[in-house]
Amino acid sequence: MSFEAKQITPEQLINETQQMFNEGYRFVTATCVDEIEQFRIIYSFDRETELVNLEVAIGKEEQLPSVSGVYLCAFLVENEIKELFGVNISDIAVDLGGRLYMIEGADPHPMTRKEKKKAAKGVKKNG
Amino acid sequence: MRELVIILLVLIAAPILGGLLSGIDRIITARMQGRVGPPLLQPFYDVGKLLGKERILVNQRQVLWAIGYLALVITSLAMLCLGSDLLIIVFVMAFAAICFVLGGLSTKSPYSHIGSQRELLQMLSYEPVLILLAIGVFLQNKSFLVKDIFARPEPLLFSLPLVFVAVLLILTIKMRKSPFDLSTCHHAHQELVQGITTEYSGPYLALIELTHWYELVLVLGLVVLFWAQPVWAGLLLALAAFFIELVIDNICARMTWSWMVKLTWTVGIILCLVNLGFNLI
Amino acid sequence: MAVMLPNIMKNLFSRPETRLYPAEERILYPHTRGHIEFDADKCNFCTLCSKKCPADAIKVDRANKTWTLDGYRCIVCAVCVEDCPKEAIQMIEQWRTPAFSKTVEVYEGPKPEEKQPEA
Amino acid sequence: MAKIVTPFGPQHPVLPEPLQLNITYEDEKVVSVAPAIGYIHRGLEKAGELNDFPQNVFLVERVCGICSFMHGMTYCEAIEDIMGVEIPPRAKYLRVFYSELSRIHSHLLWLGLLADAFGFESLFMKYWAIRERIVDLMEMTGGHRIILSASCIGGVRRDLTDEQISIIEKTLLEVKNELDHVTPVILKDYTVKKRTVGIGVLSKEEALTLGAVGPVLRASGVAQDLRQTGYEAYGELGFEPIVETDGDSYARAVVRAREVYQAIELALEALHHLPEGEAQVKVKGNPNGETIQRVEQPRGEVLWYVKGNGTKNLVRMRVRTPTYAHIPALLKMLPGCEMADVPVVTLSIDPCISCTER
Repeated sequence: MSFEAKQITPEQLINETQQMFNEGYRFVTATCVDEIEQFRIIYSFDRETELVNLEVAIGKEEQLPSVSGVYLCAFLVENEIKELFGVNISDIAVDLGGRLYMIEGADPHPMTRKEKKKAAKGVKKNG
Repeated sequence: MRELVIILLVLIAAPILGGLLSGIDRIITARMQGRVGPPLLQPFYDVGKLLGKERILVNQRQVLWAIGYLALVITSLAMLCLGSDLLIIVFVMAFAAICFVLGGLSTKSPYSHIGSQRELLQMLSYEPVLILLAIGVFLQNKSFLVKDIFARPEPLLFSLPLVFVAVLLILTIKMRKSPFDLSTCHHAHQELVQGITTEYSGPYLALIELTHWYELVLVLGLVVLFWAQPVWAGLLLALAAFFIELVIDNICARMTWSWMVKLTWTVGIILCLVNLGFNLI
Repeated sequence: MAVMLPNIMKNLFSRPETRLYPAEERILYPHTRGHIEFDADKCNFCTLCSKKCPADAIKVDRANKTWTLDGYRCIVCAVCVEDCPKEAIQMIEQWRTPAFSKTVEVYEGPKPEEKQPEA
Repeated sequence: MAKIVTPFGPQHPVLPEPLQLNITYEDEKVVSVAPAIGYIHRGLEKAGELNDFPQNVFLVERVCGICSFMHGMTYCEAIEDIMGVEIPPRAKYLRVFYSELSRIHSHLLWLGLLADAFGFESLFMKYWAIRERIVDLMEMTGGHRIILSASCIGGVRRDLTDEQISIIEKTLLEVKNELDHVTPVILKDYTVKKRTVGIGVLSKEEALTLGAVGPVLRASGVAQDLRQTGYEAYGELGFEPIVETDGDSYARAVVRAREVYQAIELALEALHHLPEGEAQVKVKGNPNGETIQRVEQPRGEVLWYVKGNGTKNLVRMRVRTPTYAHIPALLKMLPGCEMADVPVVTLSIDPCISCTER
């Protein structure tokens, strides 16, 4: 029903990712979920169609190291997470400075969820 | 007086013929691709529409070069029809192409610049063959004059068959067909947008289009020389060459300029030289 | 190079694959999702279609008995057709024709008996 | 010669996709590439949190036009996974059939576009003419040429009649027959090979570390296809991933050209083994939980993450599309190419920017 993810701390992230790299895993993606009080980021890796996940939970203001030093291709998704959620990811290999999707003057971090009530009640798309 | 009539005829009939050929080209190409294709007169509608568009120029020199290109192509075509020196015709053609290139280079667009450079490389590829053609004609007739080719009873094709093959090769370049549609072409050009003509628009693009029609008649005119007597056989030969070009266009991918230079400088020139060598022996 | 030659020669001497559209139209398949048509007489204004519509194209006013379709929002998914309990909405295979301006189709249901509670 | 910077895209004749590559050329050699995306970011992931979860099926089908059905299907699979719904076997086979139909259509479209990238107009037209028959099949079965909307939570909305099945089988065999005349052009033609062989080489190691997926990965010699995991009915159908080892544009074209045949075989096989019974089960309740679902799309692996909290709205919906994974590989392949090779290399990853930006 659900999927399995190994819970790790932000400090362990780089080491764990490096281990994945050494074992020949392919970086699939990182998924950020806004849990109101904290962010959960799920890193997915693949080896011969077997999916392995690492999960990091961090506070909204905490800093998260970038895995793009290990897997260069992670830079795109890390930029996206930084831009749309406002997760404080440091040292991304290619930092696009919040200009991947957004233009100057746009609302910052549109993917964050403001309060639980609004999301649960269901707001119809406007117009 | 006769010359004047011929020049007037060239001025009026050549673009009509060129436009019609271009229309036929589009219909046959469409059929080869399994499409219905545009009406026969579509090239004329296109040019008519372009003429009605707003005049936008990147700079004044651009139109000057476009007019120069047109004038020189007409000149070389008129010279061909008047039966003058083949070598001079080839050089005037080269001048015309240079005008076209300078027109492309006069703008600041990178597409236009790269297109112009490729056009220069194309000239580099086809000029030797054209000059060798002129030399071949001289060796046969002991004269560069087109008039004398028409006076010759037997067709040149029999004595210059390999040169004819080389001319077919450069015809592809001159007609801007695959695999050599490098510098500009009608099919949305993938690397260069429209290449050398990127910065031309409206009436000025119509001018370029008009020049291409004259040029089409001119290069097919060169094919006619291979079977000058009777002239209808030459025209048939030109039409056959035209059809072969359409077929080649549809069975080839676009190649790179380096491949083009290699091919024309090896196969093209060797074909010509072998032919001329046999003629000399 | 010659690999393509038979193909283009075959094309040259056979009928083109394309159709001259306005002159020659293609036959539509019976299940093509073209556009939806509404029958106001059958409708009981339950608003189910409006709730299910993923594109918010249908608006139903229970009080005034009006059923409004914004055909330019409609994505022709056929959810309303499947879910309508009264089969008041039909899927027609004909495509919507192009138009010069966006219009909204408003249907009014029968209102003979005022104040009648909803079925 | 001085360096020239030209933008490749966003409105570029060869790319029907708004991807901008600012390419620096020296002579005609690519020195560096700077990509810019963001032209069609539509916020679909956020919109997925605002809609009801059944309505989202139609939203996610619009993530991408070409892989439309596969996105819808993967999303449905994810919701079914969370809610513990077992779909009927007929639905599983129908999903395989619709997936393979999408794959044929996508690969034929791509092969045509590749032909256009190296200026082979007649081949382009030929491929698209063949594709038209597949699109007609899609209209006949799903009701729409591209957006099939055939998948729904709990099964498949569009069942096939016996009459339709016989038409489909006939058409697919005809398509296969026509392809027999065209595929040799991609595989053997001198000019085509000249333009693709050795262009944009991606080694096996690079492909893995840069996160390439799908046909690009398989063209680099990695036998990986998510259909091997046996989702839907793939486990019951005989199937071997198609692998090439050269890792160049030609290998990628060959992989796709061969996959079209494989997809036709699979679609026919799925129809052949189609079980009797219902194609859809009613689903009640709201999803509560989270899941990750992966599916092999025509372009490669797609990953869907869905999280529900027991209400009809989802908490989070995320999709990682194949092109997203290919952009780093593309940036690696381009430098060192000739200018003429840029469209070919760019197309060889089958870019879909509307997928990438969602």
